Amino acid sequence: MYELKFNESECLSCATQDCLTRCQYMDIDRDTAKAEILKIARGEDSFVLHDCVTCYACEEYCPVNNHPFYLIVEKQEELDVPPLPRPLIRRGIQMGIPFRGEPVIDEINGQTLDMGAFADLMYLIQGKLFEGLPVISTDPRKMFHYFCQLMYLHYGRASVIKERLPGIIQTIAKHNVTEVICFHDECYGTYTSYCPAVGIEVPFKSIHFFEFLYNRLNELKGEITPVNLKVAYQRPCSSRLSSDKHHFVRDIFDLIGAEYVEREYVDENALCCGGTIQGQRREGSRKRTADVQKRNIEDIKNAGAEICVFNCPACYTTMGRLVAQNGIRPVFMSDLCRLAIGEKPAGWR
Amino acid sequence: MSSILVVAEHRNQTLADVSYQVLSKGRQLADQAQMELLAAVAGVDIDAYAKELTRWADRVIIVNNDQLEEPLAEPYQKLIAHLIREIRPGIVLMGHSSFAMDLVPSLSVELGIPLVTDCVDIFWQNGDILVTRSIYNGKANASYSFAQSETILITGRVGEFPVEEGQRQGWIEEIEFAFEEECDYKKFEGYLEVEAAGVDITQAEVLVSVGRGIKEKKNLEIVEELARVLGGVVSCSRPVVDYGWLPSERQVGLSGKTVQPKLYLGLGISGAFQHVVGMKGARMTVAINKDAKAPIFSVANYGIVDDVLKVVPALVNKISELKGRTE
Amino acid sequence: MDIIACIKRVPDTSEADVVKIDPSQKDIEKDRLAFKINDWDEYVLEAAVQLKEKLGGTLTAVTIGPKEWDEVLRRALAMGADSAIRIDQDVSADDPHIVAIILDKVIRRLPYDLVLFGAQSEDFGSGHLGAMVAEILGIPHATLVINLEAEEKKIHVQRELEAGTLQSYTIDLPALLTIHTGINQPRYISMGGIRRAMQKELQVMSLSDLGLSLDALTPMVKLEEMRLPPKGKEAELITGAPEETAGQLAKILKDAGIF
Amino acid sequence: MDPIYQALVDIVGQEHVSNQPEELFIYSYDLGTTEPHRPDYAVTPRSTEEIQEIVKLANREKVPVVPLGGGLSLAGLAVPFRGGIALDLKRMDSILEVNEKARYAVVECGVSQGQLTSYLERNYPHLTHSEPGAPPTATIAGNVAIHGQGDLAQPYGFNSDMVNGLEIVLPTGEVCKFGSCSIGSGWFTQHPLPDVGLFLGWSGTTGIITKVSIRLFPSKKIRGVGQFVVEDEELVPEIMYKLTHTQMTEDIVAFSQAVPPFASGLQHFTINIAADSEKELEFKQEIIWDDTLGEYIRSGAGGFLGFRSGLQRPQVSKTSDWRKGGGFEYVGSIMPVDTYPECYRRGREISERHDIPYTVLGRCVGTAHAMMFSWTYAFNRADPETVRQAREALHETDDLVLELGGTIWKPGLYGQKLVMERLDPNTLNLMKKIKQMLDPNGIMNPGNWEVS
Amino acid sequence: MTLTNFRYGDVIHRCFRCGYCKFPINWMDVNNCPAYARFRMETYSCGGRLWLTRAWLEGEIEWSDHLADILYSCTACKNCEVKCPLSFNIDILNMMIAAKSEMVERGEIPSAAKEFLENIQRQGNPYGTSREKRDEWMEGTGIEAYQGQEYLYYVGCVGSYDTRGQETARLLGKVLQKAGVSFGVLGNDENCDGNEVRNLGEETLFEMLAEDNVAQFQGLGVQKIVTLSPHSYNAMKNDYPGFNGVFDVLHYTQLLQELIRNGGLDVSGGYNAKVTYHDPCFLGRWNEEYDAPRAILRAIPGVQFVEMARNRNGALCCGGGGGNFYLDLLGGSEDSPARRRVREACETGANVLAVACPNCLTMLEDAVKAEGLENKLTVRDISEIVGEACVIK
Repeated sequence: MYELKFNESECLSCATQDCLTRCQYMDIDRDTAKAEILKIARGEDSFVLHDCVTCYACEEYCPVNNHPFYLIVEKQEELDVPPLPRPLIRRGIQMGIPFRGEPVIDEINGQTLDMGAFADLMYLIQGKLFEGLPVISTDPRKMFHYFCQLMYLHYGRASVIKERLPGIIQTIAKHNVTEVICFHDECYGTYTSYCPAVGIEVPFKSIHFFEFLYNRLNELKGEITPVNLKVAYQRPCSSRLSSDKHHFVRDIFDLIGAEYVEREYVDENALCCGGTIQGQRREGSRKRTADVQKRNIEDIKNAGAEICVFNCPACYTTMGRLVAQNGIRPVFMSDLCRLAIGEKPAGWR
Repeated sequence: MSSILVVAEHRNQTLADVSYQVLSKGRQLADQAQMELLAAVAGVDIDAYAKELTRWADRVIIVNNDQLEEPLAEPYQKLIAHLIREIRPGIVLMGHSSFAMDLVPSLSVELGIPLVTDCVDIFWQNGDILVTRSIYNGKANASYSFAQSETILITGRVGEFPVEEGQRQGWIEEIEFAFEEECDYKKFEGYLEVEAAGVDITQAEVLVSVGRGIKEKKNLEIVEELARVLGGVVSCSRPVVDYGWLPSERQVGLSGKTVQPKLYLGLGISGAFQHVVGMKGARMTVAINKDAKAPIFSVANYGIVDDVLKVVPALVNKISELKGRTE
Repeated sequence: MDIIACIKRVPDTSEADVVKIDPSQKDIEKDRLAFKINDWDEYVLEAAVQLKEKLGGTLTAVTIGPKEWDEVLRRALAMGADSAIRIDQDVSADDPHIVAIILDKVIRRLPYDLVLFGAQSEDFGSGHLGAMVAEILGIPHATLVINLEAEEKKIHVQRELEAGTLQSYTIDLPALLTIHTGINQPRYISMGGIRRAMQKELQVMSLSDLGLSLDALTPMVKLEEMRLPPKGKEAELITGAPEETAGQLAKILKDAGIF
Repeated sequence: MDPIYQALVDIVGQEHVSNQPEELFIYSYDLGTTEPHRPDYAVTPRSTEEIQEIVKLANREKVPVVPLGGGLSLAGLAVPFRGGIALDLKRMDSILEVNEKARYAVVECGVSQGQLTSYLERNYPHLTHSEPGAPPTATIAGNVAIHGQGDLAQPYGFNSDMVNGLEIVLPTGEVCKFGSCSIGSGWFTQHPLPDVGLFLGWSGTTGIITKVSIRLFPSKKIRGVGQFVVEDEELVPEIMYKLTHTQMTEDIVAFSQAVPPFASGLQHFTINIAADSEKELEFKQEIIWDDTLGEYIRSGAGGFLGFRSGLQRPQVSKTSDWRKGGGFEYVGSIMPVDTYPECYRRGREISERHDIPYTVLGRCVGTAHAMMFSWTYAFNRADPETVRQAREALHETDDLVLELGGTIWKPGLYGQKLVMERLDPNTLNLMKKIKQMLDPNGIMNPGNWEVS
Repeated sequence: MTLTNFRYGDVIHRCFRCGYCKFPINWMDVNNCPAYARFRMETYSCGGRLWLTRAWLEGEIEWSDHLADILYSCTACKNCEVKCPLSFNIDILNMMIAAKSEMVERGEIPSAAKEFLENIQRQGNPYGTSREKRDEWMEGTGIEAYQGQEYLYYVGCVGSYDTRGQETARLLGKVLQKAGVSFGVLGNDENCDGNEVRNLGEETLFEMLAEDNVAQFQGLGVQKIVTLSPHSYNAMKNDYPGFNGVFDVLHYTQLLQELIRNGGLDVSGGYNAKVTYHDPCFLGRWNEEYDAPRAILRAIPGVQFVEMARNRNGALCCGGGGGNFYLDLLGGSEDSPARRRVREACETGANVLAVACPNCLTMLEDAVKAEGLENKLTVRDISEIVGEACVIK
């Protein structure tokens, strides 16, 4: 089966132990960090396995790309340290089972946009940016056939991902696609980070949604009117798996005349929207979530943002209303881009 | 031309009105051209008819034969063909009745003589007889002349020719006529009179009469309501019966009833002559129709050019108001 | 039962003000009028199709007219006619005698038990073509038929007389009937049906195909002149919005002692 | 002309009677598996007086009368088994009175649950009533006639326990009132007059309810749903017990179902909580999730799925589309709460045996005094085999209810038979006498509760 | 017929008849299906019609005049589609239309529907009035024939022929003139848009109309269309692209809203009235344009705007859709949807009921008279209100 490519010696020789020392949810010094990560690597129990909020950040922090987070997940499963109550794990795993028949496979023969498990957000895919672009997974009833499964990293169930993901990849490949623009960071992370890390082959090239948007905006440059808005970006956990594409956020902002406001929880220092923490449903999760969200909101407010842009639907769901209640307009990145080319954003609230 | 022959039609012990009408016209044409006017009547016990006819005709030909008692096309075709051959009249004139419609076309073919039916006018012009027909459902008139022919056949429209009192005292001539064989391929089975169940529209003082302008059976409701406030009865034109919206006993017109109410309120009725024939006797006629050029407006005393479905509800309200005030 | 239905095409003159007399005074101005199947002929086709549905056999629709008249034949085909024949000749204003002679020639070439005509046409309305054809064919006829029941060898019909009286006959086949409105409820002919009927064959014949020539057909009556009817008296018109006209009328009726 | 039809026209007017095949077809069907039976007439009356006339006519002509409200019983209770008059009461749709201070509403029999909900939301936002899980088109009168329960069953019991008074047209045509309204007082209580509870639970066989006074309850500003999940069905009774002990919930429902897959094999609780302020809500949440259910969360046996403000009524009709078949029917029962695990397991077996995705649900009635437990079987209307399977499963489930010591709620004909077989002979005899006395001609919804 | 001919044979049995299709904006009553509101028999509800259609297809019941009336009493108002919680809801109206198509193909449709369709076949309008009279509405307006102006102003049948419709057609023309909009009309060459034809199940006739209209528009170089009627708007916006007719289609309220917003139309003349607004189905539920008409009304000084209890996607249809402004299968009762609607409008205390559709205008105006509410409520098309506000006589 698929094995995680993890190199213990890289950790042994690591000077920073950024993976754990930079963790925003656990306070760990360098020595403890080294000891714990090695314990984990060797299959021993560690408080890290219990306390991890599964925010993916350590994947980005690791200076040598040694997949500390994937490792944590593997070990949580091996040592039976469930990151959330068992019934919820079971429920979550069952959630991804497609049950409404097979999807319709149209031959694409080229580039496509993959909505993944967010077919019900098709309304965001409108206007000039997406003209002529074929889309797969447009039927919410069939969307779990395109569900990248990476969510189970939050559930301590790498085995489920490894079991199901090849089938999902096959379904996408059946469309005869060469390039897949991933609507969600998580799908992009799946195909460009997780799959190589565990040795799953991906027969198509994945393109990050922001990269796509950036390129399209460049093509439509003549139609851009600067939006002149102060915008905060709420970075999602899955973006940690594609940190090399994160620069497109600033690039897009520059292109459309949005001001990328300076906030504390920005870029590598981003703070979870609270969804993942809340999702753990452990004792205290409710209060912890409230705390994280409050910090995020205060931060956005302090930065003077008029708009808070999201790319992850989960973040949008968790924080959107809260943001709006604080007088800041929540909006999806694609909608912000549409605004710049004079279109009416579909999700304006 | 020698003579004009009018063939009279009777049923149920009555000479048809239209026979009197064409007889009057025949008299006038004969007088104008100084021709003899002949009338023919056949059947059993027809002496009274014959006597009646002598007031117009110079000569009345009677044929006593029980096969001619009912106005049936086949025996009459034989009789009239015989009479034409014998008498050689210049014009044969009949009322444009259902009976004639079944009869004259065959007769004209059998004898090879010209025929114009349903004429609204018959007149002399430079010694020739000309006729006028109403075409395109009354929206135009056309006049016709005839090719040279010893006899021509004309039927005259019901109600078009006023009956003028006959002043003559013609004489009666009985002709023997026998059928060589019976007609076995077309058997007359009797009459079916439409039952007068429930409502007798001929007795009503106020008739609210509807035509296809009410569009839909359901709209009869509001019309019934109008009839109710007016203390009247709902009648209709032919299409309404054809659509099955009202039973045929409610139909006014040629193939329905002839009525003479105090008020005749025509709703969405265009006023084709077949209808007008049945209601001309109304003392007051009001028409409501969307089509300003509808012929009904030339029969009516008052007219409103509008959609009946808009006017009628308002009319119900106004009448109820006025009634309320008096009561 | 083999049926022949003779039908025609007429201008829609249901609105009085669309009728204008052509400068020749021999015709009305037709170029901007809409055309349709003769009202009575719709009932003819419905009656024919119902008989065919019930008794089997063939239904042939026949018309005499120029190319545009195919339209009514397409309707007939859409409704269920098996074949359609058009005699390519404009006879619409001619003496019905001539038309009868032509139709006789067509009908004689076809198998038939029953020939159906409309009781009259909306344009000239002389109402005698059918019975003339019957006489030439030498078969019995009944005009103004309002009820019809067919058996193998004979039909029972009721003719409409005046004042709501019906006259019943039993007639041996072959026979010819002219059909009156109200005998049935003609079905709607869908555009899809008409489009599909475009596939069916439509036979076009000339007078010479029938062994006839127009010169040999001498009319016995001649159209002299067409005019608009003289203006009769006109009703006193009440004008205004419905509530106003209704109010005025109510008052008139009240003053007249109607209520 | 049919004289009965004519007489009905005279009573309610032409437009509100039909003897056309189209109406008779529609009114012959229940939405569940019950075989259709055609009525002879469909009638939609507008007043108590019209209903009286119809019932009197029916007695004269010995024609059955089958009243229906929403027609959503799913147990065939409004199928005209013996033909007759299908009496659709939905035109009787006036809300006659809301007494704010005494917290009750008087409604005509055609008023739907949704209509009252919506009316209260707009006019009395601090009052609510106990809404059943049926589509909101279900009527209030129909629901009390079958002893329904709603989303306030946990604190306040059956909806039929909330009845303050009734107006009934008896099978012989007289109008009777019950409760304080019968002595000319307001409609505020059904007690303490001599008990004549002859109409609730009789499924329209003893008379036609024309008016109902139903209790209303406080509607707090925030009403929301929390979800809790356990894997082990054995935990359900004790969780219900503990939750009811808090006296802080409005509705407690436990369910498990095969579709969608995430719910399969798990026991989900939906727990309704209401509060007038964030403070109250937080307090209740702490008591419920942290103090009461905390032990399950700590042990990993249970998980809290979150709390969402706003009550969304479950759209049960979606159940009908599980097999893309437009149909489902369920057996409802009133059971002791501790039978939940057995109900779940046995129900699942029955479903699986009949190749139907299982769906079971237990709603707490009172402070865990009982639960309404239901087993739902979806079928495909276009596939007779699945209808047959569902019908068999339903019958087996009726048997199961009695085997497990429960009672069948609003039983269909099969269930009624089972219940009557087990009924105390003296009770059955009394029912016979009552039915005979009230409905001497046997015209009221015949086929149902046929005790004689 | 069997299920095999029917395109929705695998869907139609899926209706459970739960009744959500009858709801308005909330659950306040079950009368938002216009046909059900009118007759209150289950047969007339959306679910009833679906079950009956299925029974008919399966041979359980026979075709009858009554069945045809029941199906044709559907006004295609789309309330059911919007309210049905089940996933096949997108097919509900298609199923109804397909059932009507079956009736059309068999020729068995209500007589008024037959007349309606034959009139369109013959004269290009449902009234059967001559094509030659289609331009009578514009007499003396100085409106030009279309010859490459920016907009084609498509008037539609009701605007061209109905007396009341003609008034609004003229006024809208004048408003557009006043705003300096470059536009032209087709006059006698305009043909029926076909929207109702499609809803009556006469698919081929609709196709022919659409093809002809698209060809005509393209031949004239039309790019932008503004319509008087939401029915035309719907057909041209949503259906014509299927016939290669992609135009920039606006309902006139959308154009007027834009003109008012950018200052192109001065409405400072104002309109002093308490106004409520009735959403036409083909603008509202069919095309989700709820805001433009409201924005116009709110922009006019003096307008005091109030909402009816049912509004936006919960609005009650006037009963005129699906050809019923002509077929009138829902008329004749105080339960007729139009009469219910004007009573509801009256309850808001408004003295003007604004509409944005000539069909609604005639339906509701007649209902005001039938209800005897003339002294309390006036029905005005938004074009007329705007006309007054920009001081056009």
